[in-house]
Amino acid sequence: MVAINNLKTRSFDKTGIEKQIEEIVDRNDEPNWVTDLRYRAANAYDGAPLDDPVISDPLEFLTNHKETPADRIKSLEDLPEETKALLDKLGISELEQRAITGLTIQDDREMIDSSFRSQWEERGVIVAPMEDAVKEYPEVRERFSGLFTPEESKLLAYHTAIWSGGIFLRVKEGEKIDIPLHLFFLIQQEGLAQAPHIIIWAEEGSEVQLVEGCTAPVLPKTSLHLDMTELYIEEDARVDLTVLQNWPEYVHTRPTQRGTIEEGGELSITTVGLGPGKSNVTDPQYWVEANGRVEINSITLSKGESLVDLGGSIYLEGDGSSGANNSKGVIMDNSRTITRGVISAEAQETKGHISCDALVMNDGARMETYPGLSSSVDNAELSHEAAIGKIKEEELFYLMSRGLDEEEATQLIVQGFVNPVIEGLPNGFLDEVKQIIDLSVQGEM
Amino acid sequence: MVAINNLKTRSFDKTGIEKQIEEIVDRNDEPNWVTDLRYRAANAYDGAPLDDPVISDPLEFLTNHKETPADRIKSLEDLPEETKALLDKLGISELEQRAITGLTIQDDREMIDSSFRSQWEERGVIVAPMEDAVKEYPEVRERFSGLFTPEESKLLAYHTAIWSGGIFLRVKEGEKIDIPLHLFFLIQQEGLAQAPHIIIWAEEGSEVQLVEGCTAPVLPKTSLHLDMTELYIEEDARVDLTVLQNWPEYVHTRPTQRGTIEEGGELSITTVGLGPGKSNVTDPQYWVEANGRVEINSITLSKGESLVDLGGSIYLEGDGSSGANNSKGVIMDNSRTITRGVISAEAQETKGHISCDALVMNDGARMETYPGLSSSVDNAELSHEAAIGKIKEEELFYLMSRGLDEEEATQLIVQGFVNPVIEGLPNGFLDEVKQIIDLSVQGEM
Amino acid sequence: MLKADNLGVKANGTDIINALTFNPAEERIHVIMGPNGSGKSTLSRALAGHPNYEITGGRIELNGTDITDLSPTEIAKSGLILGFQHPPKVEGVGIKPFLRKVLEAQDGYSAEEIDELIKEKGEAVGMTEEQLNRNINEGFSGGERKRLEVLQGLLLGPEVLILDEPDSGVDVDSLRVIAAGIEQLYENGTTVVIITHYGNLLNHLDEEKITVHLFQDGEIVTTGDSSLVREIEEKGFNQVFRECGCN
Amino acid sequence: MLKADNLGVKANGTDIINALTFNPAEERIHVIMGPNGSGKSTLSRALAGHPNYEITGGRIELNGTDITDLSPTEIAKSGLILGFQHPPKVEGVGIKPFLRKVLEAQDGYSAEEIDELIKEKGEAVGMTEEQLNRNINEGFSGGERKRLEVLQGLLLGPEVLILDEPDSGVDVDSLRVIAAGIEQLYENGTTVVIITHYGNLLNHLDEEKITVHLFQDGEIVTTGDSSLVREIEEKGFNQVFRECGCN
Repeated sequence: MVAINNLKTRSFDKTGIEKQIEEIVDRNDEPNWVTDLRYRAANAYDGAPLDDPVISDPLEFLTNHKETPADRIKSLEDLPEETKALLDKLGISELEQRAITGLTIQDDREMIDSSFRSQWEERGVIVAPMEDAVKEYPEVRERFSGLFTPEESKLLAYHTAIWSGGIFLRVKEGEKIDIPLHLFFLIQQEGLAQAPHIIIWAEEGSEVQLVEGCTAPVLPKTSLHLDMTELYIEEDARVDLTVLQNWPEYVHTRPTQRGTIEEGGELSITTVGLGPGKSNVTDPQYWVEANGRVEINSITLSKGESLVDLGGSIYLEGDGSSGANNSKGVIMDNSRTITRGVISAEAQETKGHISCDALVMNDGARMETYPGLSSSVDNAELSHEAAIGKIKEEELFYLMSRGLDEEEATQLIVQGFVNPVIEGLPNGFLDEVKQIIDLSVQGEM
Repeated sequence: MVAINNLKTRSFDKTGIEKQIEEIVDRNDEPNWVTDLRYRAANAYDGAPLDDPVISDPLEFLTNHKETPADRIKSLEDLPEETKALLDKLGISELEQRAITGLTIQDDREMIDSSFRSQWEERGVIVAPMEDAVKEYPEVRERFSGLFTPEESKLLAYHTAIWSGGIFLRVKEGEKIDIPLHLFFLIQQEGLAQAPHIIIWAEEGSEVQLVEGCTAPVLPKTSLHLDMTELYIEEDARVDLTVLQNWPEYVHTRPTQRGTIEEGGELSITTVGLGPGKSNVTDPQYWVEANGRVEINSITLSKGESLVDLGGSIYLEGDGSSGANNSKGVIMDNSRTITRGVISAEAQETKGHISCDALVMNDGARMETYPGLSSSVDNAELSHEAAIGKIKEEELFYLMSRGLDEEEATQLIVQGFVNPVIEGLPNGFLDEVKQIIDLSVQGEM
Repeated sequence: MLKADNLGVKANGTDIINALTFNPAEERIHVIMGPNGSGKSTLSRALAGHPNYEITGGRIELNGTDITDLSPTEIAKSGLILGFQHPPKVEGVGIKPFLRKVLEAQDGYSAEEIDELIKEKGEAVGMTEEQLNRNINEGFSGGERKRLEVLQGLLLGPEVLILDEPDSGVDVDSLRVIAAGIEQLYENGTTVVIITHYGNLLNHLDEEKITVHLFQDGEIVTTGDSSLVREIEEKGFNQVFRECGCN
Repeated sequence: MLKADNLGVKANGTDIINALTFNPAEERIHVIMGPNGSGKSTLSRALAGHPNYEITGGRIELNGTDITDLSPTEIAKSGLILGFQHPPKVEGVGIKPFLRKVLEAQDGYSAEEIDELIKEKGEAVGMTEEQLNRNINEGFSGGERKRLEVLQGLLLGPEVLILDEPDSGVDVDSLRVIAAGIEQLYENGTTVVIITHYGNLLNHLDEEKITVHLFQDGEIVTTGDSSLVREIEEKGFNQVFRECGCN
């Protein structure tokens, strides 16, 4: 990763973090261990390394926020039109809409939570806003920051110091949840931080399917979004997580995912990046125990001047474990997209596969891929494949020679390209994704 | 590349380089421009970067040499038995043997050169020991260090300061040489340097096939070998270069290759690494003009405690240019092998492919691959694929169930694995390679 | 009615066709035969507007309209459809959604009618529901690919359908089905132009309806009835060309 | 003479065969039929010594020698050869160099004799020189792969040859050639054991020479002549098993 590090210390920034912690603590009345962790992280900030291709000083974003305070969303009626429309398309009822968007709406949280949370609790699922969870569920303490330390990097230190929002989700042992659980993160400015913290914990033998939406309709210009997801997949548990990202062009996002998959567990994450923001840099890490499996699928539409840099390390630590990292990109305008998945085989009879396919739609759009495979055992099977190219002329001619115009033909081909990744998505979601793809391609023609 | 840099300056080392230069200059009576270049490089040494996974101070090898002076080879009879045997297997006549080994034998160079060189000159090929070439052919001056600067790295500075040996090969315009030209580098200690400099220059429309052998039977323990090959492939010229490397276990090798391929030219390099030495780190670079093509093929047998780190950057700079980087590795014992080919598409309608296949023969042997593809145009076609694995159990069972024992079956499979890379080699060569593979596999059983 | 007058075509910088005139009569099945490299496929791809084939001279007319410089889309909409020699796979694009999109462009079809039509014509060329639910040419054998080309012809019912080697890489069953499709198109008034190397397909067609054109070096050197095909099969191109004084 | 007594076989930790006794008489062609998953392939792979199949009990004898715990190499050298159901490709390994190496292990053959033999037997199974010059199973269709298995049987002339589904994925021509190979092996004294799902192959064999064994749940539930095959084709396994009281 090309790093433009800026290690100079700025004393007023330190004050900035501490001031922000004070505001959050005042508002939340959180347990001491949470506050202590915040201060530990604030102290770690200066000494922690920073390896980011764009951001040289995360604290710069503190001051920007102050200049443009945002409107608060207090009820469903305040939701931006496009968000409302998307929720409708997803076939989510108004009651559920209030519940799921309510997860990040502080003002009327109590009212909405009670019905939403008890509804899920009956099915064996604890789902709670993280601010509440740290108070109500003692087990959160050992899971929070269980898969990372704030000392690892400036961004993680910053996140840990000022996190707010996010959810705690725990699926009880053996519970198999047969309807998807929608988690819609409508990020709005709350204090000065956009740093939700998410914990997903699937107990032994449980199964759950999650659909997570992330958007930020009311974010101030040029802001930084730092979310962290910690995933604990216990023995033989199975979690399917679909993430829809649609960030506005002026947001820098640094989502972090960390997950452990215990013996026989399975984690499948599909990320659909329709709007990557100004820059989107992520390097998720997964540790997989015996016979466990992790699968990362992503589709990215890179537009405008975006920089997308997708890492992803899978450590196959248990015998018979396996991992896959499949990415597809449609690269447009002057955007630059880099993929660098790595799979390390450290145990017997492990299997890993990395694939990267990209359609480069115009000159000036830049696609790079640097996958990595590493094996230290004699019976692992690791493979990768990649293809960067344009739309095949013969396919385009074929479709056009049936009477479709160039735009229609291109849209069909691009849809076909992303289809294998998105075909499992809920119907309304799928239509939305297809429409965004069609519009993006149209913009290119 | 993991670098263990050691930037402290050691004044006695500087003296070491200069002393070595003085010895070479005294012996060679070379033109001023060569000597000036040596001193420029010696001056650049301290300030030049060093990015090497093993060697923290190249000058350490200076002192080691002094401790174990080697025997000099003065005639064919002094050749080590195995080298003699290999030359015989290659079907090379005794006259030719004297000629080709003679290229690095200083004492009777004049006598052998005259017949060998005039023989080739009749066919339109200038081939001369580099020490002679810098004196005899003024055109060497503009080609020597034309594709690199000594300031780039400590290793290149060191090479440029103390180079000795090597050859200058120039194929005249339009000449198509239909028999392969053997270049056998029998590296022996000459002064304190093992740093031959090779220039291969194929003029417009010419064609030549080169077979280069590298071995070092009389090198002192733990020595460093730094050769540099500069390749100039002019318009529509075609060069096929096969390099056989068989280094003893205690040699560190840092071969450097740089090449330009002009419009419509083709360069194909096949490297057969039967003995990579203690460590073998190389990062060749090629620049390819319109409709030119470069193809790098390699097969590496990594054994013992070897570290092999194969880079390779191909810059597709001209429209319609193409490049391929195919590597195969048989990874044994406690060796570690890394491949990191990169292809950058910077012009229209370019094509690139990287492949890496490795058979990991036992636990503890380590294989890693980090290829890179980069495209900034919308109609390049880039792809890569890799597979790291063991011998397939079903294939082994198949061959054994016909009555072959496990060793025979494994040898057949490993030979089949490397076969696509080596099948174009001259027959005697091929048999030799197969025999070494069989012996290596036998050692593993 | 298709008219190509004094046509010149260049591909990859080389002139393949120099001054070709080809006016296939309506209500006939036209067969174009000729040695490899004589320009048959070049003609078909140039007529359909492939961007890699440059028209260097002359004029192509369909029903009196000049289509020489039109895009592939416009040529198709004007009523000329090309059945490919090597129909490509299109990853992730289902046959049905594709055909629906193609047919939606034609007036007067409802969504239900389209689905019904695909089912009916699909059966006519022996394509199963499972095959029609796949992506375009995904996992298709040579014969299945060519059936899909004929199916598209049947669905679109164009003025002119050019089939480039509908019989290569095709088994006997597919050959029969493809021939039946061609007969049906003929009955419905489509002018069918078949490019082929062999007489096999013609065994399954009514020879009375066939006009044969022999191609050499980018020109039609002779035109005749189906007996020409038998002659070529017996004697080979060289001798036939020699006898007709065409070379 | 092959004798499997009271054999138990485990694969992937599951017991597939528990107490099987299978003593195929010499000078016969034996056919093993049974539903999917009944353990037919497990038996064949266990007999050939596949490392993934653990023999949990009983004993396998070939001509009086205990081969139960021998390696695949030793079993093959003792005279039992397995023709694979899915013969793998082996990258870069030519068929001829492979067969030469295999035959060199057998006494009394010179290099010339080996090449002559490969050519002669290759012709017998209809494999062209071009096919024999390829790498093992590279670019081979199902039928070609199975021909190569029979060819190896013919070259090695083993005491016992087990052919696991020599007729699956095979066209009619290959079927005929494979049947002819089996007859030739029989004539030369090899005990041929064929595992199959269908009667097709048997149509090309002399029914008088055939003994049929029906397999279910890792056991031979009944043995009879070729009429058993017809019965199964008509009634299916379930009814035949019911009628013989075997289930």
